[in-house]
Amino acid sequence: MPKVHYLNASYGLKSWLLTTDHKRIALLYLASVTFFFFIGGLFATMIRIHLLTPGGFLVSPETYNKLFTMHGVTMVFFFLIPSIPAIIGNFLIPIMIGAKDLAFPKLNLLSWYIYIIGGCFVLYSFSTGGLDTGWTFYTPLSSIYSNSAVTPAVIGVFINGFSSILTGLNFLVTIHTMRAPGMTWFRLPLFVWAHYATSIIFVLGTPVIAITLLLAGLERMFHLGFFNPAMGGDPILFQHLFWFYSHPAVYIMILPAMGVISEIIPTFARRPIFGYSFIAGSSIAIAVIGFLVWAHHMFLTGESVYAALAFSLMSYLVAIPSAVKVFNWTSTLYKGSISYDTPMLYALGFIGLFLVGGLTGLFLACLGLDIHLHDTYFVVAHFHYIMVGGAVMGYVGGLHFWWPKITGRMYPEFLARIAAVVLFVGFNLTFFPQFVLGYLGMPRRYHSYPPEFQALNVMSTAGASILALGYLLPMVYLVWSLKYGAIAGPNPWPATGLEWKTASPPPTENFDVTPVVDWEPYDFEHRPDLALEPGIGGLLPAHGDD
Amino acid sequence: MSDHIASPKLYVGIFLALMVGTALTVFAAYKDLGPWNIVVALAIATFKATLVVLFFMHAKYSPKRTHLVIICAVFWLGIMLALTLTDYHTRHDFSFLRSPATTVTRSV
Amino acid sequence: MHRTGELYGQFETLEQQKDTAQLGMWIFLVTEVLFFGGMFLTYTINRHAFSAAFGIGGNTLDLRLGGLNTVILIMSSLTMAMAVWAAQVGKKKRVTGFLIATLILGGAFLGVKAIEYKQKYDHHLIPGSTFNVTYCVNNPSSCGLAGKQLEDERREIEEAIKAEENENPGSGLIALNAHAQLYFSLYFAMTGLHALHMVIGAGLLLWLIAQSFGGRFGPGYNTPVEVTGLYWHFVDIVWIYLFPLLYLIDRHN
Amino acid sequence: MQSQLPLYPEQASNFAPQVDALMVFIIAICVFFAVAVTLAIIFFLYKFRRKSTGEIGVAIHGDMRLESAWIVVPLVLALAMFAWGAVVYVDFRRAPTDTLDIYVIGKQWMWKLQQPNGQREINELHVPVGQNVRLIMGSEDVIHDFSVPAFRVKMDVVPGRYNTLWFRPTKTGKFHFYCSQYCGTNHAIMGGWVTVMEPDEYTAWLSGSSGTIANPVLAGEKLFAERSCLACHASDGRGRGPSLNGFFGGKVKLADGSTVTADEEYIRESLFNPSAKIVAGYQPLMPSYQGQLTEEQTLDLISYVKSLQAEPAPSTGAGATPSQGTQTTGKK
Ligand code: HEA
Ligand code: HEA
Ligand code: HEC
Ligand code: CUA
Ligand SMILES: [Cu+2]
Repeated sequence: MPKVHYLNASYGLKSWLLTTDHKRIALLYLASVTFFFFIGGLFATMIRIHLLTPGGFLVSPETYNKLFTMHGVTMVFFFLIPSIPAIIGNFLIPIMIGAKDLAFPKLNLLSWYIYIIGGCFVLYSFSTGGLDTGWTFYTPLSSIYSNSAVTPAVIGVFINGFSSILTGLNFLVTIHTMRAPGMTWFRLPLFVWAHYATSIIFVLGTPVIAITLLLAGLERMFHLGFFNPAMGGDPILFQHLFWFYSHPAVYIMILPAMGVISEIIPTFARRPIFGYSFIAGSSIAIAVIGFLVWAHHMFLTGESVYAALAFSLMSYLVAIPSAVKVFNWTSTLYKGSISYDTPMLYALGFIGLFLVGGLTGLFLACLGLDIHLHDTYFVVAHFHYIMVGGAVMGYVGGLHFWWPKITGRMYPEFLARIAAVVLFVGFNLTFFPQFVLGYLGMPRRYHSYPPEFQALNVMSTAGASILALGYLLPMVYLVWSLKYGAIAGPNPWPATGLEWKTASPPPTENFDVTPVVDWEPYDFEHRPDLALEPGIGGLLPAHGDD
Repeated sequence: MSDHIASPKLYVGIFLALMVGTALTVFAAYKDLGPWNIVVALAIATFKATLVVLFFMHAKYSPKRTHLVIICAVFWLGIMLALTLTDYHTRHDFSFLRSPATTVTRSV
Repeated sequence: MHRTGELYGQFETLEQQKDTAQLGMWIFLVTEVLFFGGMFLTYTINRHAFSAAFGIGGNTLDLRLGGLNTVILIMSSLTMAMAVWAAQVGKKKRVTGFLIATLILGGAFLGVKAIEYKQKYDHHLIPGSTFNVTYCVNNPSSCGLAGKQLEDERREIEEAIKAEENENPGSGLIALNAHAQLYFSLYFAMTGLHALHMVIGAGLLLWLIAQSFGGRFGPGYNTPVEVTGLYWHFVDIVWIYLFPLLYLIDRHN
Repeated sequence: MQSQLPLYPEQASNFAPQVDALMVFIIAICVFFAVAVTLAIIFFLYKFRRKSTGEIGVAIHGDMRLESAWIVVPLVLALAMFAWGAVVYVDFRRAPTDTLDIYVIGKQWMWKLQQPNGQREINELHVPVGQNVRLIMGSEDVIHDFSVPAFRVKMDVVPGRYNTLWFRPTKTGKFHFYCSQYCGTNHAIMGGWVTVMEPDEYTAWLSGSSGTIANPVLAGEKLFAERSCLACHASDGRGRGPSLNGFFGGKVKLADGSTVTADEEYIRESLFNPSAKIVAGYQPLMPSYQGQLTEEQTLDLISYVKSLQAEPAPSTGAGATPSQGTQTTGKK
């Protein structure tokens, strides 16, 4: 390990809390996001235990409603949305493009503080009466009828929005103006493209959720009537505004994970990614088309039939760029030289689970089927497949992939592979039964259910306990590795990105001299500096005769 | 990127144009133009906003990238307004349309 | 480590730094467009549904004050643009002067706004239990209403609730009140947020003014002035839309 | 009824086979892609596993023909899924003309339902098999959702407006219905049973049940006088408002030149937001009844207005019970 790096360049609490180094801010985010993941996971565990019996045996109906609401709010706004962008993206984007830092380091720090302040409001709400509106905050339930602590929660999510906006803004500007010499747009790693697309959504979508929640909050605090039919307002307008952000937000969650996968696959297949420009372009396409589909969450609110037709059609169109990605990843394996290291296992798991999640999105986007499936457990299974099976897998996989870069140490490979398999199995056991439950008609957000649904619920709960174990394992060995892990060296895999050309952990200014990029992305052939085989440095094409 | 420096004369000219625009909106508001009142008001406002963006905010002299950013803002605002209003404008067209009778009465 | 003069460490050149700051501000303004956009959408839909009540609401606003504020704000945009110009051509004293003028105009705008809010309070037009659109026509003296103006307003409101006054005392008024209250909720939310942006802008101006005394901004370095200018002009644009939408809805009646 | 682990709920309405067929179609497409991709991955993983440490893969950068193929093929299939789904949905949103109309009111946390003859039920719904049924649904507080999995139908029940839902039961029996939109504490127990009966049983049930049926038309007539509707809507058409006799179901010409169909939603709008649509030839005089009428009173008024036949004007509400089935014909 290098003698001086960003971790030991200075010491003391102050050097962390006032840092403007994007790498340190990323670690601040890592700590706080993990904290929220635990909180959300705790709620999830209680949900699953409660649903073991038809009557529900853990908590009262009120409490159950609070549990899934707080689970959704924490997981979406305080865990998954900031997870990859604010941790891995924050850490890596400047390094990947050869910059010393993000364009606005102080804003970057500010966005973390905003996140923390928003988080405090939400925690305050959770601990003083909880929140029972569903993570969707539908009015007039949230603005008038709910007796729980809606106001602080709404304020917290509102504040948190500005954290997202600042992060997205910072990324956009950085990618535009801070690239190192030679780092052209089409040499950008696909991870950076994915974050560019994500940032577009951050910047264009987040303000709308902010204003929506502000209006709903004002409505609640001052008894106004924007969304209250009793006073002339329209509750469906709230849903339009809410989903205008919240549908694109699901792409905020998945695009960065797709970026991670696009890095991992070529690295462990050791060949250029198949269809670079299609993968890059599809990220942008998802970000743009993703803004045109929001009312597919509202097919049964009585929205105009014409609007429903248009939104359903657009929902199908937005599936195409996702398909392009999946096919290109698969093709990248063709004639590669594939190793099964842990990050690769996560990437493969991602593809499989995202596939199921994405394809079940097609069921929901189908107008005729959504009549039956809307607001059943089918929807719950759909989005957990994408968000947990997809996005969280991508996040954990990314953590493993860049862990050596971030900490300078390797984690125990064997344990890590076991954990990946446990996660995969536990995940499927938890959420696959929910598809069946949904088709059978079990509505979501039910604290009790008819007895005929019990068998599947028990399966799901059993799976969830395996899943929890799967998350516990990495926690333990990653922390363990901080002290005992093997020294990683600058480029352990080896991989082609610019981030692997600097030391692990990187120095405060990322590079000793500003790098000049003169190679194409994911090109293993013309990179003798990679030292694929330590000591030999030889390059051996896998299938020389082809 | 070197600064383009606009002359104070231009600024004052723009200012006067904005004043005229304001006077015009108020004037138009007192005329009964039926449904056109709102259209005229918004057209004038948009014209004024364009002047501010182009000259006071130097968009006219800014790089293409700035233009792209502005276009995005307008475009996305358009998406939000247009698609939502589509729902509102066509909601009643359909909801109470009826299809022909289809009952197949079962013999008892 | 690379801090030469005004250059921040993460940048290579001043040009890059300026470029970055401008792009950053423009992108921030995009977020603002969508932020206000959500409210404009809410306004549009409600206004469409309750045009009568919204018309009455709009006509209770004081057009003179609103017009005055429009003029003030456009003037402040001019002085702001001039401050940028002065910095670009190196007239350092004038930078300060124009910035102070902008701040004063901004303050005047907020002052007028405060007067308007006070008026609404006196006229029982703050949404809530005391809200009452008919307060002014019923208590013309406390609203300073008289003569033709009073007649006009009374006629307007009466038109809307006439039926109810004959047959069913109390009920039309309730609906009118509810919908007019919706108008005022939007009025306060929109102008309130706009005013909040003005306050933030004023804070930025104060900070600029303090720095400009030292003659910091000139042809070589004026990014903060320019970027604050962008923000200030944007806030002006929001008002350019708010003014006709809120004040001029139904003046021809 | 079914095995311990059924895979789909009973098919008990006209929509059930349609939705299930659609499901099978989409499953087929999706399983095809899922299996194809998975098999390809497994095969590649095995075939191209790393064989020596220094080995690298073959540098293939892409292939335009492949890219276009896997854009076009999914696109076509996607359009097919969209189109089929759209057909079912449009059918679902357009109730036929010959429906048995039942009013549904959702409130935290119960359902009140009302048969055409005024018979009221709570958390229970009785319908005859083979008959098109339309639910006209309103909410007194938050958004609810009426959902019957065995019929494969569901619709949100939104305060401030009416949503409708229709189906034709094809099987007798008892089927669960649920509230499917989260509505607060007892959302999970805001459900009940739909009982589908043979038509004659249904008729017997209607007449056989308790004597004190609250007649909505009678109640509506009372309200019509009490709330001074009568003062303006005289049946001779000479009041300040238009006569409402025989107006239901026809087209109404509005002041701005457009026409609307006089349906339940329109009456509701006339009551709560009368200035939105002004009848041609009349002044916007009608007061708003916003906040003055409960949902039930609104429904009573609507029932009464619907019962007003063109000729002759009913003397009293007695006997004006809407005839079952065809009273809501859209065309005149
Ligand atoms: C990361 C999160 C994420 C992502 C990426 C998606 C992606 C998609 N979602 Fe999902 N969705 C959610 C999270 C997400 N969703 C959440 C949280 C909810 C519930 C919210 C709530 O109510 O609480 C929800 C709900 C939801 C609904 C509303 C259901 C209802 O309430 O009734 C719909 C309906 O259209 C939908 C559709 C889709 C579609 C079409 C995609 C597409 O983008 C998927 C595209 C991917 C693929 C299709 C797979 C790859 C393609 C191939 C292998 C090729 C084959 C393809 C074809 C033949 C076209 N989603
Ligand atoms: C990123 C988003 C995300 C993530 C990661 C998860 C993760 C999980 N979710 Fe959830 N979920 C949502 C987003 C998410 N969810 C949303 C948006 C809703 C809708 C809310 C609404 O309706 O309003 C929802 C709703 C929801 C429901 C439906 C509730 C209902 O409708 O009634 C259920 C039920 O099974 C569920 C389960 C789970 C489980 C078992 C996990 C597991 O993956 C969690 C596993 C994690 C841990 C367990 C913590 C880490 C592990 C440890 C620290 C080890 C030690 C812990 C133990 C030994 C217990 N979630
Ligand atoms: C002060 C007079 C007045 C009273 C009281 C009144 N109305 Fe009206 N109503 C009108 C007028 C005038 C119109 C036509 C203008 C319009 O469409 O608003 C109208 C229109 C209607 C319409 C639409 C008729 C059509 O032909 O399209 C319905 C339905 C209606 N009223 C029902 C009622 C009911 C039910 C009540 C009582 C609860 C009531 N009205 C009370 C004056 C009144
Ligand atoms: Cu009513 Cu859920
Ligand atoms: Cu969506």
